[in-house]
Amino acid sequence: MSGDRTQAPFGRRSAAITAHEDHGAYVVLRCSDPAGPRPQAGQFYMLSSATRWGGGENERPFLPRAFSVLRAEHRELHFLIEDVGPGTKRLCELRPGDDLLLVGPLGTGFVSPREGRAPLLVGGGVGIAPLAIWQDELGGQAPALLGFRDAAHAAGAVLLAAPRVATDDGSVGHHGLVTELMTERLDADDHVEVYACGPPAMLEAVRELCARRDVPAQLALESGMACGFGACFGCVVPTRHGLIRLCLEGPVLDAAVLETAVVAGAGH
Amino acid sequence: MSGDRTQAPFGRRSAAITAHEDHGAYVVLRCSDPAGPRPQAGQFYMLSSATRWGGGENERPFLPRAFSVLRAEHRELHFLIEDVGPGTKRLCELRPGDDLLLVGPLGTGFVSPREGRAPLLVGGGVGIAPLAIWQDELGGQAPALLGFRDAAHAAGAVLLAAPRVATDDGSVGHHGLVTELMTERLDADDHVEVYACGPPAMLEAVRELCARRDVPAQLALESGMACGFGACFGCVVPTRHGLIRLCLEGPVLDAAVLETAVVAGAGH
Amino acid sequence: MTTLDFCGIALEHPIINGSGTFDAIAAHRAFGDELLERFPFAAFVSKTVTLEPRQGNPPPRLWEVPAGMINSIGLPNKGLEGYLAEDLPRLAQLPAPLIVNVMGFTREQVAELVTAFSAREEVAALELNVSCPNVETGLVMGADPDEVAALLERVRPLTDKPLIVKLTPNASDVAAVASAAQQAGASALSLINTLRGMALDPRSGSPWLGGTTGGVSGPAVRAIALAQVQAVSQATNIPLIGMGGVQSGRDALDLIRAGADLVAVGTESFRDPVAGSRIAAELAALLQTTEPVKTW
Amino acid sequence: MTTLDFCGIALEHPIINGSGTFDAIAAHRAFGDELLERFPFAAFVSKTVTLEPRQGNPPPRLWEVPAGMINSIGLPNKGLEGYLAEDLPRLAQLPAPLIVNVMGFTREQVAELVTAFSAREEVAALELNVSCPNVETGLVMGADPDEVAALLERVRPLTDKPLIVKLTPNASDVAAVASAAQQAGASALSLINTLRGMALDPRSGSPWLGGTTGGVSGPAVRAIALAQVQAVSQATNIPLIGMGGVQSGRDALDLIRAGADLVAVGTESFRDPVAGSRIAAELAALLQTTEPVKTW
Ligand SMILES: Cc1cc2nc3c(=O)[nH]c(=O)nc-3n(C[C@H](O)[C@H](O)[C@H](O)COP(=O)(O)OP(=O)(O)OC[C@H]3O[C@@H](n4cnc5c(N)ncnc54)[C@H](O)[C@@H]3O)c2cc1C
Ligand SMILES: Cc1cc2nc3c(=O)[nH]c(=O)nc-3n(C[C@H](O)[C@H](O)[C@H](O)COP(=O)(O)OP(=O)(O)OC[C@H]3O[C@@H](n4cnc5c(N)ncnc54)[C@H](O)[C@@H]3O)c2cc1C
Ligand SMILES: Cc1cc2nc3c(=O)[nH]c(=O)nc-3n(C[C@H](O)[C@H](O)[C@H](O)COP(=O)(O)O)c2cc1C
Ligand SMILES: Cc1cc2nc3c(=O)[nH]c(=O)nc-3n(C[C@H](O)[C@H](O)[C@H](O)COP(=O)(O)O)c2cc1C
Ligand code: FES
Ligand code: FES
Repeated sequence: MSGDRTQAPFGRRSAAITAHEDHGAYVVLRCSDPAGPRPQAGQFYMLSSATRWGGGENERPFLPRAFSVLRAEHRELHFLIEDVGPGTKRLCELRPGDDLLLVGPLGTGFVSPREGRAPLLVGGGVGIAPLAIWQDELGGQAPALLGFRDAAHAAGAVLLAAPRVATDDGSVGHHGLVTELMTERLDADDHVEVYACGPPAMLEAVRELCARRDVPAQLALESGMACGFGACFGCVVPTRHGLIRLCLEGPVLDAAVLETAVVAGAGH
Repeated sequence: MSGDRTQAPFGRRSAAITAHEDHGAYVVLRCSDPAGPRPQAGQFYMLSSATRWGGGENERPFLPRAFSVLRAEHRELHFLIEDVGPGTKRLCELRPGDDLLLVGPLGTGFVSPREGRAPLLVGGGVGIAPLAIWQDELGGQAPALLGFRDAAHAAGAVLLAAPRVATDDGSVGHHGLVTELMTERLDADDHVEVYACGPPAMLEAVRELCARRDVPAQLALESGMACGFGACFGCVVPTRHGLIRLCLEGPVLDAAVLETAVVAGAGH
Repeated sequence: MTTLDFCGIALEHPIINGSGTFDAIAAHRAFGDELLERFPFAAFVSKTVTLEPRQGNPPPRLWEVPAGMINSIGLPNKGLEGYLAEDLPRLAQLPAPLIVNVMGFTREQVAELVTAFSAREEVAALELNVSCPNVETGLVMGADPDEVAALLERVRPLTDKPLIVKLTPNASDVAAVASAAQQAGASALSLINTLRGMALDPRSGSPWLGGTTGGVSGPAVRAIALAQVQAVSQATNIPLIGMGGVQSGRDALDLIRAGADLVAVGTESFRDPVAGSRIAAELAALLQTTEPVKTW
Repeated sequence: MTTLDFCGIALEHPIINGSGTFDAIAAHRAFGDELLERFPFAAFVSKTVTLEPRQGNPPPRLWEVPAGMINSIGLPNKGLEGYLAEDLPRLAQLPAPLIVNVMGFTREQVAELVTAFSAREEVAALELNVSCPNVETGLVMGADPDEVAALLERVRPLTDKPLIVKLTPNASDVAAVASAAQQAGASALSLINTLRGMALDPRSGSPWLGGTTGGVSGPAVRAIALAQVQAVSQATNIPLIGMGGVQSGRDALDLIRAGADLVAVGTESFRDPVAGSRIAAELAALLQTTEPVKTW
């Protein structure tokens, strides 16, 4: 987005894990980062484990992995991680006493709602992570609508204040899509600015809904990344102005620049 | 050697670690191998860990590693391991609850002394491993001369019965080379057959000594191995009859077939 | 049990071994008859045979690299006569068809080898290893379309048996070589052989391998193999044997999707002697749930 | 501080970046002035510039492989004009000499690029990326000795600046190409570029990468790079920049022992943005205790 980014210390630094918490299908890792700046909500870090990064399924992971910051307090960074492959699996194994290697904060963060608009947070799955820190920064009152696959995933909802939850299988909260909750909200009052993060299909539904109703939205996207700092040109996503490097110009993008929020190769 | 080898079950099997013991600079790993046959002294196994084989220093280990059997009792196999690189390092990390993957027993074992000759065991460093099981099989009485770098390594001497120890730094036992102890022995009585295993330079000294005195010797050699069962042709050592695959025709060789026991690329 | 047809040879499944990565005679000594009862490959490819016996390269011959290895084995073998006398009778007993891999340093040498094996009914097919220089032209036979065509023109008439040309990956345009081989009468193509690599002794700084350089194999080369198989598949329409870094049914499926008919396992057998059977089973399971067709 | 001389350019240490693997302008946005204060490379090589702007390949552009990655970036860049207007002034501020990497699809395009940069004193040297086909001949410029010679004959007279030819590893005989480049006036050679590789989407079975195939880099290719650097070093006597999978001072030392004068770091910078500095320090420490001379 347009705000001045918080820049990262140059280099990769080691950060001691201070806590590992299980939240249903997710793990929250906390690490101490005394040398790093306070990140902006929506910024991300490239993470790897200090040992045994490599040698997993098919000899991977090799490259670091991108993670939104979930929270940053008391010189600690929190990350929300879903085990979906060799890199996230390895990170989920880490415990206090282990070290992370990290580069960041990287990319752009969310910016305050436009004049006269109230924030509305819409998250799907592990995409709730950047909304947690953003809700904090907005004063803890911003309404949050969160969608999950099932109860195991919905356990992550406790990470935000007073969320309304939807699950695909109806096991928790509304039985259906989070965008249904969002439509309800917009029907009641559409003087909002939407902040959304989640799987590509959800983000695309949010984008379309907002576009149709002329509601501004800031979307935190994902795409496959190798470096996270603009070096590889690997993370491009299509926008109305051509392909842009998501790690540099994003991950938070104004929905208006997107024709679609579906990025080839992103998501599971 | 000439004896009929004990054949391995076809395939790689998983074996639960039952004990991890530290002996100074060495680790003894025990694993249960209910499906495997009782190996011959001098035979070896190709070992890897069931998890995290790979991803170590420089993304290695990739190939399994060869280890002489140290002892085989009660359907358990014992191995003596010295951490010298990424593969041995990973194996030394294993604890009860972890699994080994193993193929074996492989190669040829020691054979009984020729008529009228008493066995004399000569080991250097981690090369004492095959002598321990051989001493057991010979009835526990065969004299053993063992050489080590220092006290930390000499801690391995307890694995044999009544050994005479030499150390390079004189910290334990005789200050000097194990071949000096051996010369002493041969001077006293050379109606022996020597069984030796150790670093190339030591084996070569043993070979020369025996050749000079017409004492028969069975040497357990080392060379870099990829497969251990004759598939890769990688482990060849020079003999009077040309290059032979050590994993198939050895690792125990009659000293008479060797012009030298120094194998290019073996040892540390 | 359904069988599949490869150049007229009936195979029980699509997994075979890469030449030089499994010695069935040695494995029989190590594992006994269980090897024959549970033979891991649908066909057995023997290690490269040359006209004269070869000792191979001096040790060390092996070096481990990230996700793979380098070998400088140097094609040790008993030579044609030794092979015919000692190995062929034993390999004929295997419960799988025999493919003999041969190499010559001149076209005439290859011709002699092909003629000799053509006469042996124990041999189901011949694989030509063309990853060596033709000493008469100085060109690597398999790196140059004209070289490979001239070779096949010489040897194709000498046998009715399937002639598989094993391509080298160290070529500017593997597809062009493949297409020349097809036009000159190759029955099938196999790829990839190892990539040229080197390692230095960390202590001395001089080359580690007795052969100075060697061939890289294993997972490290898998993506390169896949690209070459796909390129060759698009340039030809004869059967293909894909190989290079295969460790799982998933890797085998990838090669099949890229155009391979059979898949060969090499380095992975060093880690697990029954890798062939495991990969065949994993592949069969995947094929039940997936269409192996190329989707582009 | 001692400096070393590379084609008349004074460098503080032998570690530079591989073209296309570090964007100093982007890194300045991400890391601020600390990047300039602790610039990791002794010279900065910019990403390949073409005559016209290019968007590059559609995503996805990345795939992870055992001990490495494949990219199908597709050389996105602003084109000559955009580069001169926007990037050159900023890159000229870097605390390291600037090497501009250029590529053309015809010899005339390369000539135009060389002429344009030859006039700019901010540019210390030019690197020619010859890993693409000459659209007029259909041959990959860097895979064929005659092609590379013809290219250099055309562009060598156009500039006094050092011309570094970046060789492609996807060639039958890299040493022959290298030697042709030297004879036709190359000032130095750099290698290796990425190896052609492919990946399939595990779900659909169709190619994962937007560019269908891509280039393999990282530790997986290190042994191949070492063999090629050694072969080129034996065939030429101009300065060499070695690269391919370098992650440590040890890897850099290996390339130097194989004949490289400078070592470039590519993929490792993605894992650690200051990898260049770390590797330079590790190498310096090793060089204090080891003779880097070739011992064979
Ligand atoms: C800006 C940003 C912020 C993110 N924030 C979070 C977060 O807060 N929490 C979180 O859990 N995740 C987050 N992610 C996603 C996270 O980075 C990925 O889940 C992670 O990279 C997956 O790595 P892996 O090794 O576990 O799985 P991979 O195996 O890498 O699989 C992940 C996906 O990558 C593809 N893939 C499969 N194999 C390969 C291969 N060999 N090479 C390349 N791609 C392959 C497939 O699409 C697969 O579904 C974020 C991503 C971005 C870009
Ligand atoms: C028959 C036999 C029996 C053995 N029995 C025992 C035993 O009982 N106990 C025991 O501790 N050891 C035994 N060994 C030795 C053991 O196999 C090796 O110590 C082990 O393989 C080392 O692996 P690593 O990964 O720890 O070290 P590596 O890094 O593989 O280093 C070991 C040596 O290999 C060479 N080397 C270094 N880098 C590489 C590379 N990249 N590729 C290839 N080679 C390299 C060097 O010479 C180095 O000193 C035996 C070996 C054989 C052949
Ligand atoms: C140790 C070793 C020996 C080999 N010997 C031969 C050979 O004699 N003839 C041949 O055509 N290929 C030979 N190859 C190449 C393999 O058959 C195969 O093409 C290559 O290893 C790639 O497959 P992989 O990655 O599964 O090993 C050899 C490979 C290795 C690793
Ligand atoms: C993402 C990526 C982009 C690259 N872009 C270029 C490029 O624009 N021009 C070029 O000459 N080489 C390019 N290369 C090749 C590298 O400069 C280098 O030759 C290669 O990656 C091998 O080194 P490495 O293994 O250290 O990465 C690129 C490599 C990568 C991984
Ligand atoms: S991840 Fe490398 S440029 Fe964005
Ligand atoms: S280790 Fe493979 S043949 Fe001996």
